[in-house]
Amino acid sequence: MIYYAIEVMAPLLLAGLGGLFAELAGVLNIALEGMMLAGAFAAIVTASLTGSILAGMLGGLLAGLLLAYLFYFVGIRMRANIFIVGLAINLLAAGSIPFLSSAMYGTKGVLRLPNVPRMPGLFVGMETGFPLIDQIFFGHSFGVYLTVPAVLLAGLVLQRTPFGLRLRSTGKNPETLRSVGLNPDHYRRAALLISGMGAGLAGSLLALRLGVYLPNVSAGRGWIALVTIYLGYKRPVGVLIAALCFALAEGVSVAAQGVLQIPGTILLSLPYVLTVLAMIVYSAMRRVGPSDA
Amino acid sequence: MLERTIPADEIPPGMELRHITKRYPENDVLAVRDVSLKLRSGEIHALIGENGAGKSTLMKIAAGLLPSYDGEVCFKGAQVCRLVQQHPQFIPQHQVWENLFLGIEPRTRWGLLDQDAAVQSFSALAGRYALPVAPRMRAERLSAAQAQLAAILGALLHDPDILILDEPTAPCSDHETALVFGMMRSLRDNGRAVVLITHKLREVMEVSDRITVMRHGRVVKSLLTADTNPGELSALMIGEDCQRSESDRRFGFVRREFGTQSGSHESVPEPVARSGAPTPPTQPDSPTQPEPVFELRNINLVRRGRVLLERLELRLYPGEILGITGIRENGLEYIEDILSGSAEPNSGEVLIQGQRPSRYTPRVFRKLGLAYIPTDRLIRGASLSSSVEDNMILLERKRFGRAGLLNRRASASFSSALQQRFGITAVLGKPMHTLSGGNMQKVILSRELSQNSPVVVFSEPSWGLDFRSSERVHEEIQRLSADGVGIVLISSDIDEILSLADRIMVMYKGSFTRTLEGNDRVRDTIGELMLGLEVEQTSAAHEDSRQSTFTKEPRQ
Amino acid sequence: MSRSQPDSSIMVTVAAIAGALAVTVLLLIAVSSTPQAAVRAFFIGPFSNRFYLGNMLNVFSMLAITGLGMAVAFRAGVFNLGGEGQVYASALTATMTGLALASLPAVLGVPIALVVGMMTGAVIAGLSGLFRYLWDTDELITSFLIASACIPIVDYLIVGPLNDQASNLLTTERVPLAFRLPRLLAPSHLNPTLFIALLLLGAAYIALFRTVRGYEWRLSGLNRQFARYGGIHTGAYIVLPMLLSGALHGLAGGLFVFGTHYATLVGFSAGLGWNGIAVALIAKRHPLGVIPAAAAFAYLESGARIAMLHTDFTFELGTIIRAVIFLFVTASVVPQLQVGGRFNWIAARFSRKEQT
Amino acid sequence: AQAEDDGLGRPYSIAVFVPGVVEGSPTYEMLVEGVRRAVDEAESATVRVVEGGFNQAEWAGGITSLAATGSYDLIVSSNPSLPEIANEVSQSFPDQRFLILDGYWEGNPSLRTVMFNQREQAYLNGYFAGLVTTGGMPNSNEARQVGLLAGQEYPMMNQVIRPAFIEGAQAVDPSIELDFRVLGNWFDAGLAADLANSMLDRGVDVILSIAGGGNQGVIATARDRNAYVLWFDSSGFHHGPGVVIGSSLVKLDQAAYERTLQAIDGSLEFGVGEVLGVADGYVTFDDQDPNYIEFVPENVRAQHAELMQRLVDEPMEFDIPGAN
Ligand SMILES: Nc1ncnc2c1ncn2[C@@H]1O[C@H](COP(=O)(O)OP(=O)(O)OP(=O)(O)O)[C@@H](O)[C@H]1O
Ligand SMILES: Nc1ncnc2c1ncn2[C@@H]1O[C@H](COP(=O)(O)OP(=O)(O)OP(=O)(O)O)[C@@H](O)[C@H]1O
Ligand SMILES: [Mg+2]
Ligand SMILES: [Mg+2]
Repeated sequence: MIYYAIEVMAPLLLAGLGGLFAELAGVLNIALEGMMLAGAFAAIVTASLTGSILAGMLGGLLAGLLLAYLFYFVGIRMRANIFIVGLAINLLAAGSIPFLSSAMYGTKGVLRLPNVPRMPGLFVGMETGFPLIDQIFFGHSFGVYLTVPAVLLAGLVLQRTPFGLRLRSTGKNPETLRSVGLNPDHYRRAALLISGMGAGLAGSLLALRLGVYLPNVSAGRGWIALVTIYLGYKRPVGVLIAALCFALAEGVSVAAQGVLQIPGTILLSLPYVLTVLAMIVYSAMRRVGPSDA
Repeated sequence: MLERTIPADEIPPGMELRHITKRYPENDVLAVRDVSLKLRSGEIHALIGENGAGKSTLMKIAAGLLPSYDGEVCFKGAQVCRLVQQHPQFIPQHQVWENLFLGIEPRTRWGLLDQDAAVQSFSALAGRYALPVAPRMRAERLSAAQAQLAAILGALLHDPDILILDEPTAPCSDHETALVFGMMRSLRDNGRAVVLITHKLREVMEVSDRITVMRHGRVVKSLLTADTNPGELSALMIGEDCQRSESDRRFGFVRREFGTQSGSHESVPEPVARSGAPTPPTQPDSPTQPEPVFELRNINLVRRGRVLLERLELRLYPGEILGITGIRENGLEYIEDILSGSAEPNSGEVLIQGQRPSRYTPRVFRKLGLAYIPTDRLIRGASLSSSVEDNMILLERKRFGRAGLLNRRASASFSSALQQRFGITAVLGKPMHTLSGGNMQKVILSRELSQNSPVVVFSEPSWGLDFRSSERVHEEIQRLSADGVGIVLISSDIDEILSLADRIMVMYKGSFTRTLEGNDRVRDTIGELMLGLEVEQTSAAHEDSRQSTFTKEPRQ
Repeated sequence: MSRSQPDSSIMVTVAAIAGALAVTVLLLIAVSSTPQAAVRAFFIGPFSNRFYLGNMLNVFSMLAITGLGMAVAFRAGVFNLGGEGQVYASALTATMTGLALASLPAVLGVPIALVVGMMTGAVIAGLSGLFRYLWDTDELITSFLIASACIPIVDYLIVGPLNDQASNLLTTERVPLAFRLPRLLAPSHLNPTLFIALLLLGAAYIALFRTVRGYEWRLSGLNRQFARYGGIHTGAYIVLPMLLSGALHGLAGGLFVFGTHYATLVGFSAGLGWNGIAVALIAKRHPLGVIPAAAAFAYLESGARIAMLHTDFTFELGTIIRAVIFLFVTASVVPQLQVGGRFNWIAARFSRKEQT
Repeated sequence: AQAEDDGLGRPYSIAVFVPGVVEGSPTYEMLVEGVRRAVDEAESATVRVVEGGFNQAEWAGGITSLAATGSYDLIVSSNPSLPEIANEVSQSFPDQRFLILDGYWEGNPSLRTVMFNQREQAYLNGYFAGLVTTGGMPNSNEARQVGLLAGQEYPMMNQVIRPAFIEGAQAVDPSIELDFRVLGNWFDAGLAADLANSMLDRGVDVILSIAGGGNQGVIATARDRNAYVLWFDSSGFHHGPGVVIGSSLVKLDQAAYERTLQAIDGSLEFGVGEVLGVADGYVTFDDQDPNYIEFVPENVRAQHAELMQRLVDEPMEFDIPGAN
């Protein structure tokens, strides 16, 4: 179960980390879902055209980037309401992918393309003798191993670079940036583009793992990624933990379907319930914690 | 025509403003009207004028912070112009250096943030100008005065040729004011141009070389400080059309202010206009006295392991003005929170008119009869995006309810009455953020004073007010006290405290050091108490133990 | 703030809508093989007969109620992201109450069932408000999560224990005939919900802008610290708006059952919650602004639906057109002046929370 | 077909109402294909395909709109729930004729239904799964576990498919157990993959996947872990050669074609519902596909062919859920 949880976690984490940048820059990116979907579609198409997994991931990333730029242009440059722009981008992805798919391949349904390579696993078959460690570290699909550097990189960029400082300042108070002659919109744009790349990449992992694109393959994971940002208290490591928690919660509900006599449909709400509980416990602990007596 | 009044001297101009006109389209206010002004290097230039005269607007234009205006801004020799805004705003969760180095971050070889370099160069600068600010402190923990100093240092980091300070000393005690002045002089002596906006004529006379007076968006006159006097200045600010009698009284006030500055050790005369006021209780504890309207008993406040307030005792009687002063970071803002019900003490109790509040919220305190003018105007004191009227009726909202419905006609006439009474320049239907700093404060005052509460807590009531307004506030305070209202006046302005308060309590490191009454109320004594000098003499042993709990500034 | 909106923003919105419609027409022409028919069906279809007109008005009434449900929460500075689940769950409880009270006269049974629906929505949303009040958990996220947790449970109940065995639809049993609200433009779905919605909008406008409580409500949303300073019970204005928002969504769910479908079908309320958010934001969180916003929305939905039935207009095309209109509708070249800069409202909400 | 008026009266006009989206749904593709073929062959007929979307609450409105136009001689659709909707709409529009496949209704003179014996269909799959899990395939394991993944729970699933599937498996070996899981929707292939993983962990080696797009997740997992997948309703071998090893078929296209043609020439009887099964040749198992022949051992294929013959001789009773 740990093994699958880590596989499930990877896309959530990448999308969540990207979303974290947007969030810290003060832009609530609810379009993660649509960007993931676009990433998934583009990944399959490019992987099929090139026969390369890496190219597929790049394609997914670019698709996310494209939508993110649209988000920036309308939401930031044209000052539209970012929530509505987010909804619009989700709709745009949901509407235009079948449209393109139908035009390009004659189907709006499952898109099984020739030449899509299988996602390679790394460290397959390695063993330490401790099953837990093996499950965590070995044999995962290639994309999973991107997540650790991604967390470190996100932490480094956000906390230790001038860019990160400016980006965080943008989210807290854009006026301060303006008053020192910087344009907050640049940082919002950068943050959005990063979130687009994260979500696009996450989408590509989802699709390449399956080797096909199918409608709605993101299935709400963009929203969950958004939740991990808050649950992770807007820190990269926090997002990692939150994504893992959610993946484990999903793992529990999946496993429970086979064991418990509770109807499967009901168990589908388990991950959400567990996440709410985690949020409450966390906030309540912060409340009584060292802050105030 | 104004230019001719300025002697054609040898000082090279740093910057010249030519025929500047600014209209705010939002409320259609012509804030600056055809103003021309030279800011010379090696000179401290004071810009004065009543609230809403257009000082801040003009200087924002000079610093390039307002995009649209008519006229020309020419740099002559100078390159960098920095403005320290009237209400400096920081990102509260970020550290001081992170706020100030934004945009000019030092980098390591790898392009990463060089925190150590930033902290070092900040500390060096702070040392050079003797402005004590800890670079790694989180900005939310800065007191208003510290924030002001930090903002000034932030401007200095850019090594400006022209430094504009918009009411920098408003939140500062004498001590901090002296530090700021020292910094300004040292800049001037290095050939920089410094502009000081202030309402305190004493400061103008003390530090400036040249003075420009603004009124209704126009420059009334520019003159050399040496050639003028406070009387002339205030006449210029108010305008010739002003009635003689009124300006007479004002001169009296101003002169007294100056008296205190030079006349060091003498005790201050009884405040003016106390006719009809009950004599303040000389022996508060004697059984013949009335019950206190407000009482603190052994209040302790601890947050995040830091002792902020310790063993506070306070008794306020009807008709009394109780002054609380100190350097702000020695606990003035925390006592404000305790007095207003904004923070719950860890131990001890508050009694309002003899009643214990059920909860420590402003709501309960107000129900028990408290009115409160906060230091923080922009967030706590005002809803900037609401209309001025909505800001005014906050406390009286129930009065305008009829069967739950809000009677807009009544509330409008109520607000325009307040506007008249307090001389507020504002359009009632427009958002609060269109007001000048002083007018915002007047709105807050008018709201609280319309309440007829038995207890009023004023915190820094005259910050940012021109002296006509601040005198009106002072009159208001005295009138209230004459009506038997108990007043707590928290102020870091010693002159204000001295001229108004019957008793003065001085805070130092979270405790009241001494209560000064009658003839004890001497400027220098207060100054020493604020700095903790007398405390350390009188109760050195006690102080030791306290210092151990009152940790300095934890890093981070 | 209580005054009417500035005219310029209305002009900008009108221009944006015109732009969006132009793009829509271009899309239709480019994609359809019978562009004329598609454009006609899309734009004129909703008014072409009483069936379509009635259905459009019915969609309007539902969106108006959920949009209002969002607007009242936004006005108090709280965010309810769980409308979708709240509508769905309350529809189910209202249906079940209706079925259980079948023996009662309709004048009693229907209101009771609606109240049960409202209470269901209020509890689901109110929990998020309560959590924020007690532990400062972000209600935006918890409301989304709680509602998401409700959806599978309701799905299960409809398919499982509460399923109508006599039907092959995934549905509960239908409420008794007497309980069904009368149809106004039969055979369309239009029913008295329309009047209820309009009444609610008017009432909400008065409550928000003409009453003391409304003043407190709005002030808590604009500047919570200021409101608290002024003696307003700001904690109450976190929980109450969530409760009211949930109750309105619950009412929408109940009315959707008693007025439109007479039963709860799996997934039948899909979109009411999300579209409610969009309606509220396009309406600039103003109860009266909800009327044009919901109307525009209902019009587009109906147009797309009709074009789909009568031409080669596809489902995705409808989605794309909706997206395009969203992209246009709140965009403006004129920067909106707001407190602390020109950033838009959602961001302002978040940064405001940071500061406290 | 000639669409224009040729003097013999206006052409016979048909609307196909698809409760969902055509592309990507094999069943609806078959429906449309069958009707189109009939229209093409007829002297004078036209057809319009209308997609009703996935929200079943909106289907009634869609059908009503079509009926309200009065311009269609016949509305064709396919879904177990559509007969009751058609029945209701025909109260308002009694002249409107309906042909509903994959649904059952008797007694409405405007309504003709064609139902397929899904019990037999699920039984075919179950029996094949039983053969697989008891060692019929190279990757079969010891455990006697078969899996069924459903997109959602619905009456036909709970009352017919699920029981018949396990019934079929237990006909091979009574000790076989069923691991039944629900995806909750018809698209979340990621979750489907995890559910399949979890099933395989519990010893399942063959899964009947009836989960729409979710099937792809099951295939991905089965491929990674050398397990087997069964397909329902259409031939699914091409989705995963060697992984998908069995497909039960419903010849919906055939039925649609034949009944539509009858409707056009006026010979279709309305007011009745028919049930077509293995014996009629409309429910079958795809034993012609090269993948089937390549990957499934001869003896398994033979055993399953026997079962088919048994069902032809002895059709199974079929209690249609929700039948009026
Ligand atoms: N952002 C703004 N939008 C609209 N009007 C403004 C704005 N800022 C200032 N004003 C108006 O311009 C006029 C001049 O304001 P300004 O802030 O320059 O005055 P000031 O001289 O600095 O006053 P104070 O001493 O009170 O700070 C005032 O009438 C004020 O209401
Ligand atoms: N400090 C408090 N903590 C919890 N609940 C409170 C508090 N104060 C008041 N309430 C409750 O809030 C509700 C409204 O309070 P109340 O009627 O006293 O307010 P009001 O002064 O009439 O109006 P407003 O609430 O607008 O100030 C009451 O039910 C009261 O019990
Ligand atoms: Mg000013
Ligand atoms: Mg087996």
